[in-house]
Amino acid sequence: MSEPSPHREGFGVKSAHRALGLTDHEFELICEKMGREPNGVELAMFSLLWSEHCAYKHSKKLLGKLPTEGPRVVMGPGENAGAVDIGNGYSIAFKVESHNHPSAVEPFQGAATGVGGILRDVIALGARPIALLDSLRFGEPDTERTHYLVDGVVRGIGHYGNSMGIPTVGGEIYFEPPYEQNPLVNAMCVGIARTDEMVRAAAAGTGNKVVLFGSLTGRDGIGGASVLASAELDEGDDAKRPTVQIGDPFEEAKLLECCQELLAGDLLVSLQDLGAAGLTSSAGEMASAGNTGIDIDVGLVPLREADMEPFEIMVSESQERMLAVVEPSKVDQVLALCTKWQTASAVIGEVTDSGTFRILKNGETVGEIEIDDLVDGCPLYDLEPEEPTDWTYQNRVSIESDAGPSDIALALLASPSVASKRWAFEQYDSIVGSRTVHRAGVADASVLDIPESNRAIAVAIDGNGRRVACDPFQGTIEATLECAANLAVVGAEPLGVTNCLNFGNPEKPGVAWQLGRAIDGLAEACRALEAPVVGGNVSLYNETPQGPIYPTPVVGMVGELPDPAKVAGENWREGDSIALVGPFDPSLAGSELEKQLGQLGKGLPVREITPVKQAIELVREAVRSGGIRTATDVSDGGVTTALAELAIASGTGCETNLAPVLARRECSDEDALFGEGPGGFILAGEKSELEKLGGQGVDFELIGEVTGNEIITNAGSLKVEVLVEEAEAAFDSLEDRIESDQAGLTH
Amino acid sequence: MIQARVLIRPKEGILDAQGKAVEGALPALGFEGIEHVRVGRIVELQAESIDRLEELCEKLLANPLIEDYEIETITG
Amino acid sequence: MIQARVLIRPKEGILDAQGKAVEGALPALGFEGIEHVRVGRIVELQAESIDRLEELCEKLLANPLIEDYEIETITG
Amino acid sequence: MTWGVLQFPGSCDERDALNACQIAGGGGPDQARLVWHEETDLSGLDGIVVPGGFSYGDYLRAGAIARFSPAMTAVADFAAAGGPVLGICNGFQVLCESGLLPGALLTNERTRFICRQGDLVVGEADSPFLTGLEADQTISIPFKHQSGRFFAPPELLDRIESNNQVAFRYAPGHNPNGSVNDIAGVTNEAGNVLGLMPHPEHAVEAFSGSTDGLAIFQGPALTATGGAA
Ligand SMILES: Nc1ncnc2c1ncn2[C@@H]1O[C@H](COP(=O)(O)OP(=O)(O)O)[C@@H](O)[C@H]1O
Ligand SMILES: [Mg+2]
Repeated sequence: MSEPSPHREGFGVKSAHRALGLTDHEFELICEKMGREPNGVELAMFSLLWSEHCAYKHSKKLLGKLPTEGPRVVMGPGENAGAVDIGNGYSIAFKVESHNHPSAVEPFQGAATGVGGILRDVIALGARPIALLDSLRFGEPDTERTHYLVDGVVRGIGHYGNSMGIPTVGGEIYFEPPYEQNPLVNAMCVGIARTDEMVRAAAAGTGNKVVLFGSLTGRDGIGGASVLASAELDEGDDAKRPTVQIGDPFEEAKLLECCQELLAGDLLVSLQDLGAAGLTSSAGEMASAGNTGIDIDVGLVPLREADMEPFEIMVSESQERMLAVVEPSKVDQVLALCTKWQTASAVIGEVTDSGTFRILKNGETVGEIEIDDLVDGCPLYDLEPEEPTDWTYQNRVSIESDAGPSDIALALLASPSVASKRWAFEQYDSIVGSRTVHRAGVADASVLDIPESNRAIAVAIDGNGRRVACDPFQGTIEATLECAANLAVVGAEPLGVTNCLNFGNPEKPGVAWQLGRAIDGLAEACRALEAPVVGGNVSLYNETPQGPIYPTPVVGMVGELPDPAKVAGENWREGDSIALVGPFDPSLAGSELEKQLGQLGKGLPVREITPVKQAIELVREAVRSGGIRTATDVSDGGVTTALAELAIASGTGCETNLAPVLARRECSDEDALFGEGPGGFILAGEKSELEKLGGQGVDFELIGEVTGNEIITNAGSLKVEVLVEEAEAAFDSLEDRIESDQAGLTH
Repeated sequence: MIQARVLIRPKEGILDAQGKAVEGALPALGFEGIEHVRVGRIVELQAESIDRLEELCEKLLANPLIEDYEIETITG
Repeated sequence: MIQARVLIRPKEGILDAQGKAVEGALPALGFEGIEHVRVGRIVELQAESIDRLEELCEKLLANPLIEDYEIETITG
Repeated sequence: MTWGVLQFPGSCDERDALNACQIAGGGGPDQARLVWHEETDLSGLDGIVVPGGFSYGDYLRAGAIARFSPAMTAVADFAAAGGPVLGICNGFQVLCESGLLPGALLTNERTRFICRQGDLVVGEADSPFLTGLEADQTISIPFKHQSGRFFAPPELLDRIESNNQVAFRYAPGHNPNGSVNDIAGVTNEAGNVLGLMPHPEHAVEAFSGSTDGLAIFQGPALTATGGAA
């Protein structure tokens, strides 16, 4: 090639690599691999693909510990999304991804484009998205900043999913101080595809054409996601702002239908979405996966702004774009379908056998990089973990230490993380697509009808960062078990797991320790549940000068169930018996109540996985048998909160006594009422049906019955006694606190 | 070429939900003494001639049942 | 009282999805020769003083990251 | 009865509508097909659904762009000839924008998108879509929209009311958007064109919690065979 001038694209200065986030060592390595210094285009491309976000340089070694194989796995980590077999020739594709830093800067667009991005990962497999879930974390809901973030994020998620016609069927929202400046926005997408029509992202076939289609390429997010996702946010945020990406769900709706028609017509060799690092990453990874080379001519890319530099075109993160490899004879048909769907398209390059990534501008070479150097050349780092000796997060008191049990029960129901999120979920279209059997808030897991294979799936997403902060290993096991428990109450068995690891700066020993222990916990729980991890995402550097976020592994799980008509819900009836099932051994450690008392500290009690798994299986089978009307797992706020939520859902109270728990466990009266931990289920229904669950090797106790208009729970000398109405008022109190100062203007 | 600006506002007497939402948010943000907030749309465009702008507004840019419009042009 | 009018437009270089969609639809509607369509918002209000209008725009009416705003006032 | 379900770029609920037409017709394969927005030949179709969604992204104003599509011109002719046309949500907005139905739909009073199950009371309108329902009957149908606040200026509203063009009202306490007179759906003067904001196509299968929407899709066929509820 003609040696391009290193100064031409505007980087030139020798230390530019530092501004782009590369270390001196990494820069030297690049020079060594290339045998020369990179020019501006090349440096921009390297800086993005060698960023944390694309190269996983601080997490890749650890991720290798996760179990990824199983009889139902169709696609595992390494593809745009994972996929599991659902029978009758169909697969379910799914993945969760973060958009934390973009949402901290611009919540509406950040969340919207987060949804758009995860949709494209599933679309890229050739799947049709059928559901979205979201897992959100904010600071306490008493600041203007939190109100602004919640308002924007919730509207952004709704805006994108609703406009696309993909139902948002579930999710979770926690409010904890460490997320105040650095909220978490994780979105999960679930799609369905014919297994034999799914496409991989690998480029193949020398001479095949590379087609870019979708939105025009503009200056959106230049240096955006990658830089934003790899550097701590600080006071200088404003400088990063002009690179905000804007989402256009209308464009993506057309793109989805267009991709579906292209695949149905068997017109594509491979398909890839454009996400972080834009063309550089999608074309580079396509070539890498296919062991090919690739030529891209930036002069052929349809632009929104005429005067863009080659490096800008190569790293632009304009949304709603896809890249396809197409046989030359099918190019015309592909472009015609794009025209039908009113979406821009162009042949921008070709697959080669050179093993290099060549960037041209109107035929002239402006950059040339070995694919291996770009995609796999980034050094992977070992972490230097060190367990912190103390609780490193602050914890303020929000409940009097002498509050009585009834007041505590109400305070827990009103606690932002526990309180009803209906005001948020009602902003999401949860029914479009005609598959939604159970949406968010109706059961612990959402259930979707899959008539294609004559069964249903259940999906859940979970991750209590506070408990993980107390003990990353145990806390992550619990998050995974909770997902499985949520599936069990609708009668579903896990098929596969996706996850998003949201952590602080891994170069800090304490964070490194959290990350390592959390991955160990995830691996152990998934292995025990025989639920392989088929995909995921890692989001590091979630910290601000105020410190890191709680370590927050968000676990997404997909399971299957034979008969959606036999799903247990939350509506119990007067006269039903109530049972507590499972090895639940409550403790205040890491609980919602301990947080409110300002007493959080290190450590969670160790609980074995096997008995929890047995309880999960027992509940699942009981629900499948159709005898159980009402089931929920015991989670945030303990048994009393779980009972209260059921009472609120049906408008009928209960009278219970936790004496059997006190007799069986070494816990205090307060632990029994409000303690948390894995392995507890509340079931309600006919006494004779419930009693069938006894004597099966899983702890089982009848604790009371459904009756009256009060929630009454006795535990030794303590008694909770609140009116269902009062409980409901507390439970529904969050909306007014959140929305007071928002006009909801941005569209 | 003509540079045109079309201002589209909710008709007088129709509840302007967005305007009301802005007004509702003001006190909590500490803004006093602001009232009669109305939110509308602005469409800016370049047209070869002014002839059909009125028609464009009537047909597409505004819905005369609920919106008033006003065309401002700068011939360039 | 001051009568103020705030024009809010997508920033130069930022994707204007609405403008693009409208422009794309025009030929099919029989409108030719219209280009550079940009769609924004207009907020009209009455304020006791001009002092905090700028802050109001920054905080509530516009999103300075992706939108430019322009305040026009008529003292009445 | 063979239905055509319009499909615009940005339609979302067209497959749901197709599904509802098929279930209403007893499950045969030929009872509904998608009609691409550029199609103008509606021959062979006995009824039209303009489905929900965000045609053209709802940019500018919900329904404002879609109403100019070639298919909508054909639908206007179809309606003028007395053919049954059902507009759901965005489809209702498109029918209002195109003048086939009276009134307009404004941003919800609370400005936000809202999705929830709610009750509707059947109105007095004389429409083939209401053949299987009785006036004052309450049905449970999901609502989901951001711009669903029905509005008509006073004289027009009087006319709609006195002509008995109100097909559905939100039941007391269920008005999700501030619609005038709790109006959830209206017909044209002839009654063959019906638009409503709630989504009957999402209430046709038992698992969704209500099958009350089926009657609306079955109405025209019942009317054609002279059946009544
Ligand atoms: N925490 C994780 N667990 C399992 N797989 C992961 C995890 N993080 C990333 N992966 C996998 O690594 C690959 C690259 O991820 P990512 O860069 O997010 O993909 P994309 O560029 O398609 O969005 C994907 O196949 C993803 O599933
Ligand atoms: Mg991808």
